[in-house]
Amino acid sequence: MAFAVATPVFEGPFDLLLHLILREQVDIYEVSLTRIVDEYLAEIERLQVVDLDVATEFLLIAATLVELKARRLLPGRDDVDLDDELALWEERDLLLARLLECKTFKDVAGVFSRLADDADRSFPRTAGPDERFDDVMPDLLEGTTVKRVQAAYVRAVTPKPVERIDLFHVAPVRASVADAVAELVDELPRVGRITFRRLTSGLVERLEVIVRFLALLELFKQGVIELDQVEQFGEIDVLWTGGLEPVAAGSIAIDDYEG
Amino acid sequence: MMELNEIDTETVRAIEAIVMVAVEPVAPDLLAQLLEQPKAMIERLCAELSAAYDEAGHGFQMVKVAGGYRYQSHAELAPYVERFLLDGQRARMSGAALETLAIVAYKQPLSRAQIASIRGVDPDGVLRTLQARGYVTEVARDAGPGQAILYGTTATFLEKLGLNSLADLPPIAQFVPGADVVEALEFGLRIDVPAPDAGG
Amino acid sequence: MMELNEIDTETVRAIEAIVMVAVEPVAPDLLAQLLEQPKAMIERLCAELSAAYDEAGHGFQMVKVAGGYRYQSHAELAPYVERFLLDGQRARMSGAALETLAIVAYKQPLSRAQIASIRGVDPDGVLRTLQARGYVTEVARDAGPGQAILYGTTATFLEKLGLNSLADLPPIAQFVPGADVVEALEFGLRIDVPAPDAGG
Repeated sequence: MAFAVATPVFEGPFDLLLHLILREQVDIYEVSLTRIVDEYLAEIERLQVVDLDVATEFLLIAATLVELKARRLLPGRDDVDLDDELALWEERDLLLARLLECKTFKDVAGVFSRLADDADRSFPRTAGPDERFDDVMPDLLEGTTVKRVQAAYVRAVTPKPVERIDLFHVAPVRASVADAVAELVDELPRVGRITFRRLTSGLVERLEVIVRFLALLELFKQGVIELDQVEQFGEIDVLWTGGLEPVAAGSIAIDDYEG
Repeated sequence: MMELNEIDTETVRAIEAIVMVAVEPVAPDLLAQLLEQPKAMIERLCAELSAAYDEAGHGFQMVKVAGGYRYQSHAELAPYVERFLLDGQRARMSGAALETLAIVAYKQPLSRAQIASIRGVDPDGVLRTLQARGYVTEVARDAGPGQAILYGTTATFLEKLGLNSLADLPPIAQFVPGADVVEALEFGLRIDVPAPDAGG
Repeated sequence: MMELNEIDTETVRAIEAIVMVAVEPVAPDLLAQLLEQPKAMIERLCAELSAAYDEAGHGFQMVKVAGGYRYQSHAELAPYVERFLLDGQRARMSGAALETLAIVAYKQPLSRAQIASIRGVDPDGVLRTLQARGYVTEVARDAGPGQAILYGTTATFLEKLGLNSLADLPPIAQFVPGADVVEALEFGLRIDVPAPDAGG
């Protein structure tokens, strides 16, 4: 059964992002998008031991963040398409609106929690009528068929699915971004240009695909590859720009993900 | 309310709260233990409380029944209560009650604890309703230590369902999931092909 | 009890008797019908009765929850009642459950996909838990192509929060983040004009 998995701390991508941004609220001008994005990605990496669907949802937001960050790193580029520029702003505004909505309901949830706590301190009377009224009560079995009794029995003895962390679909793959980076800096200089689809065609687990994608983002950040996607949801082209000299994986500085 | 000192006031309020949520009459012994007051004092306060309700002319009473105290509607208001029970309550049996009745029907004789272990909840209130309606009754005592009361269905139950005997209840074995399925559910594992004849 | 004329006294006593035997909140409409009195009068008497209990300092209350009146123990006596019920500690809801409930409460009826887009995560498991506990239910089908199931809150939800109706929910406007939060978020996600020392 699909299972709502929260990371040890965060329920979802908005939850995490809100936390990363708002914890600095004392002095918002200390907030650094770069740090937020890095920490966000670090959190996704931790997610690989949890639930794939959730990791995917985190990743969707990560893509927007990385785009925002990339744009900020290249403020003076003249070749920026105006449409792209507008699309990015739109995307940012959308993300902002969703964060605000999410924050709104998080605050409501806090109020609900207090209401429920208060209500839980009072216990309703459920005793019902006493035996003096036994004869007044209508026959409760009126219209009940044997089949209903049989069905009720089956329902009663069928074990209820116990809600617990379903580890079945969590792959025992412990691929880390660092490992994937090491593989890529070995492979990419030899092939030069490759599509993301081909790069991941041999991978079975979606998790491994996601980790590879994160590793590519890391290499992009380090400036040794270029990424190009001609159309939305289209093929992603990966171009190695790090030169022909073999690069030691260790020389690619992976950000300190401890945040 | 009544004229009381501080400790008594708190104790009386606690008695009211506990008896109000109780499904069965609450014994003064239990109240004394929960409220950490002498039993004699609890008895005195309950008696005073009961008298105070009567004097104030409430539509309910606190009475001592079967060795314990409980709230009940005042006898004078019985016509209204009866009208409510006839018109106001849904006559249909609740899902919980029907499940409990079904368990008793198929597994009798069995104890309250055995019912609880199957349903996962204490069947106390539900059993009382089923007994009050005459569908279920105490049929024996467990031979083991504790001598738990064992329950079974009544002739009324068979009559209402139009059955001659319990042997006429439709068999259930083929519908009950087998041990492998149960285990799979419990441990969140997947089973590839459920055996078609996974009888219990 | 309260100062009342004769008809009112009889009506109040009948209300007390009926609510005492009820197992779920009793709607004023039903009381009005059973007691053959105008609903407005029933509402007034119930409110007065409820206030009179509080004023007298009883250990129980009569409150309006989920559209009807019920007796319950007073919150101040919770420690004693919990001791009595043993399992009186009720399950607390998780943050995810509360957030999902908040969204459903204010935006109902709405689909799973709409919940997902607000929370940023698939609400499947949480929704199932909320449905199992009876706080949320399927209320309709979307008229559009996929005919998505639309969810809404239940009377049990109102009881869980101790609310009489959805109208008692605090207005959503008061939860919209303030200017400081908006500013912080905008700054955190700003695109242009990187500060020279912004790093990265």
